[in-house]
Amino acid sequence: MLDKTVPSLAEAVSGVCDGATLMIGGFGGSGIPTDLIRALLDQGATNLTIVNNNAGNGPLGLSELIAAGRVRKVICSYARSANPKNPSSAVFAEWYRAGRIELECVPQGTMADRMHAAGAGLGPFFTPTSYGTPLAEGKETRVIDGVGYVLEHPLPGDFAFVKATQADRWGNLVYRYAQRNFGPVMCMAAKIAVAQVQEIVPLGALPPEHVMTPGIFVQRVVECRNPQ
Amino acid sequence: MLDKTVPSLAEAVSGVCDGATLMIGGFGGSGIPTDLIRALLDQGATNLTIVNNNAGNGPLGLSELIAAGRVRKVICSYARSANPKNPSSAVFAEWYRAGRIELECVPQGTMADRMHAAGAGLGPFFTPTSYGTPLAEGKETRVIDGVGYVLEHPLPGDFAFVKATQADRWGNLVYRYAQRNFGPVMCMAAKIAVAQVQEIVPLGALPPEHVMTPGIFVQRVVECRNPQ
Amino acid sequence: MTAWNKLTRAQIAELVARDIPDGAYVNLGIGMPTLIAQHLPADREIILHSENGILGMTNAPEGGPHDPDIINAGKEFMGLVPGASITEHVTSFAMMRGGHLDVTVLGAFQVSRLGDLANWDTGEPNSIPAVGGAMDLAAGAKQVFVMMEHVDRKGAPKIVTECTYPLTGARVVDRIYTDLAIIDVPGDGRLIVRAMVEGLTLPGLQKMTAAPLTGVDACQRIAA
Amino acid sequence: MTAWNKLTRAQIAELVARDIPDGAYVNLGIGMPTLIAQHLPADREIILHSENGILGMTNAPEGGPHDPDIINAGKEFMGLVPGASITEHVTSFAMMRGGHLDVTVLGAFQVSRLGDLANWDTGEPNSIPAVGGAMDLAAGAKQVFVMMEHVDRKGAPKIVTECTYPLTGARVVDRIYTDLAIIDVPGDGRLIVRAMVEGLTLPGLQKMTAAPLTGVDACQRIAA
Repeated sequence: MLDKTVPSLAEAVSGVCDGATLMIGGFGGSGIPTDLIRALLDQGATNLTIVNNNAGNGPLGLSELIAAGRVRKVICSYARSANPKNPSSAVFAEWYRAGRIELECVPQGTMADRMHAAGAGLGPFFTPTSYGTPLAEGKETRVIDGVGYVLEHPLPGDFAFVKATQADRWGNLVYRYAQRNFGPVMCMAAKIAVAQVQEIVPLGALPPEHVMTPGIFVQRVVECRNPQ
Repeated sequence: MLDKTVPSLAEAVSGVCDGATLMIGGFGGSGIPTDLIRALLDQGATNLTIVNNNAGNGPLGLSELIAAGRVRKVICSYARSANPKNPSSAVFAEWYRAGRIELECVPQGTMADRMHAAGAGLGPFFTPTSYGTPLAEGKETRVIDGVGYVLEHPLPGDFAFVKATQADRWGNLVYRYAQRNFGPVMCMAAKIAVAQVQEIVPLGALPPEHVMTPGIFVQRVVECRNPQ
Repeated sequence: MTAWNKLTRAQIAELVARDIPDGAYVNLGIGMPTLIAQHLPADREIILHSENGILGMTNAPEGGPHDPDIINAGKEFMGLVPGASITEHVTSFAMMRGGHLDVTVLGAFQVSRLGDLANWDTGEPNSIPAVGGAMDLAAGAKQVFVMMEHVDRKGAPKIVTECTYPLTGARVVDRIYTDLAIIDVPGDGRLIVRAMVEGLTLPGLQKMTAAPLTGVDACQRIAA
Repeated sequence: MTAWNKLTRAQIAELVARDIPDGAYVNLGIGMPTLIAQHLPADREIILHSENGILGMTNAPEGGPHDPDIINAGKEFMGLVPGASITEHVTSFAMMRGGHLDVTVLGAFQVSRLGDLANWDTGEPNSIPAVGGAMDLAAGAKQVFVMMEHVDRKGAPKIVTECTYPLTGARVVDRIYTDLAIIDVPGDGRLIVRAMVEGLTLPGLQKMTAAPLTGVDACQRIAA
């Protein structure tokens, strides 16, 4: 019997090693697996490379991980706050300016496609995004039919933490609205994808055509009925 | 008002020029837009390059287009019959052996990702598929971390014909089960994607989370309640 | 005292909105361009895209209720229109990079006469690089409109011969909407003034622009 | 008269099925490997994938009804199990190429001692090249099993020092199941005989194999 459900958040985040690359889903406040991140605080892994669209939205979760000195490097598209009413990445900014954390700034679509390449077993790919800009510096480029392209490399992860609404014991996931964002591609790109979900439903309860992340891309599922 | 519905198959296939690259969805008997292909027979476009997984399943549709001398080249992964009980590609085989039609044999996943690259605005990409085989001959290759890769180029289309179950007037599509196959990626990759659907439903009737091809990738929709 | 008035942000937004055709797929950048959503003509179906996978957004109902899973790129609460669809990030950025969006409207620090866009990084020593989806939009939308003040807070021109800030994309801007003018950027080095606020002259506009402008007889006058 | 019998296709299928662990994601190639589906142990959950986007297939009910939109790669009617999911082609091939499938079982014309696989084209002048998803599976599955007759219809060995047919993939095969033996292909040039049909000797098997075999003490005997 194939059962990917685990009974606790602690078990869900077990095995994340020091130095691991951890992908964390979410965009804005939607789809952030805050409970998994906080469980990782307790778990103790350090020297982490974090892949996330931002560098800590709000005070909980990733910001705490950074404040605890557990993050060596952040790979993200937007390490500033986009919403002045809800300033984020404050902890990151402090650490970054103090030279205590590395940043790799990647255009958001390039980040998504680099993970897609990793998850799909592809090698590097050429993208027009960032050609002629400082983010292309030092990278291989090529002009094809008059269009400039930058060669970008696959971005694989050791772990991915994502948040979804429902899962079954095979790891099939369904997300609510824009909660989906990076979830599917991060599950593909990581060796061990862990999903915290609102509800674990019986096998067969999710209509096959409506599954958004097929279970083959998910290794662990934990129910978290009252997420933070 | 944005209304992509067209009242007739003839209108749905209008504008396909001689020499056009036409992507045709379908895998096995599922998802083949036979009515659109037959409308194209009447429309008259010739010298076509067809992108399809096969080279004519059964006697209707693509086989007729080939038999009518309207296809210059087929880009496909499998130009033979996989099912001895239902031999297909018979017409193609005859024309191919007579030297009257060109064939570009592409691994199925490479075909899908070449269309994805075209639809996503990406350039060429490296894939391990076909490395060290005759299908990699003449192509740029690269070895990265001990793995061999072949450089494959985007495959865009002038038109795509796909079959779905439901659409709204914005072109949002829902497919039944494995009817989905190449539909979403072909709609992305083609300048003008045309969907024949069982039923056109009112705007708002398709749940946003269950739309499988967002309307932005679809230019025309035609209802075909009794498909061939 | 000047003979002309600057346009308000709402007035610029209205000018941009007027130029977006019925049925267009549009991405509005974070900041000033977000205002455009409130000025779209009611008789047109214009479909708003957000990089986080929403196609078919609308403003959230005043006062709520707000759905935490329906937000835009600026992390503001939004609503869905009938006909909306949701995708994940790979597909959402395929829409942006693959030429499927008809228009994107972006803010800018600088635009060059060739259409180079700088809008993501001031290049200041203390700034934290943050690009988001701007480079993907610049690279891939069919038309890139810029919406910005004509000069910066210190009065320095933002339309320049060559950008001094780090680029978002080279030769990508098609049209600029400022609080003083609407300027086409054909990409051949010309900056064609299509409209100006009432009372402003071409030489007057040129003084506030660090690249040569081209006038046209049919230049439209905008009441501020 | 020989002292041994060849395994039937059903018997080979049973041997392969026995080696597929509980919870494995598996793609069964067109032709002989399809038989394996009928021999999977009932007490294991083994999830069958088909390249056209189905994950969680089962055989269709005998006599129907058949759903035209639930078919496998061989275009045969299938059913869905509880827990099944459907995707489009890009994601389906990401499963195959990205190392997400635990096992794929493919037919073969030839396998070399280094694990090169030839199964898509006989290279005959009249043959029409048709590769389907075989190269993607060969490149990407965690383990590639081959299921085939030990010799071809003319009695020529199919396990060879170097493939003469066009390759599907280089150094991809992990294990070979034939009607005579089970052979591991570690990729270092050895072909390790893990099992043989009763009555057959290693020298006997070697005569039907065009690459040197390595015996092991623990070689298992299979009753045909």
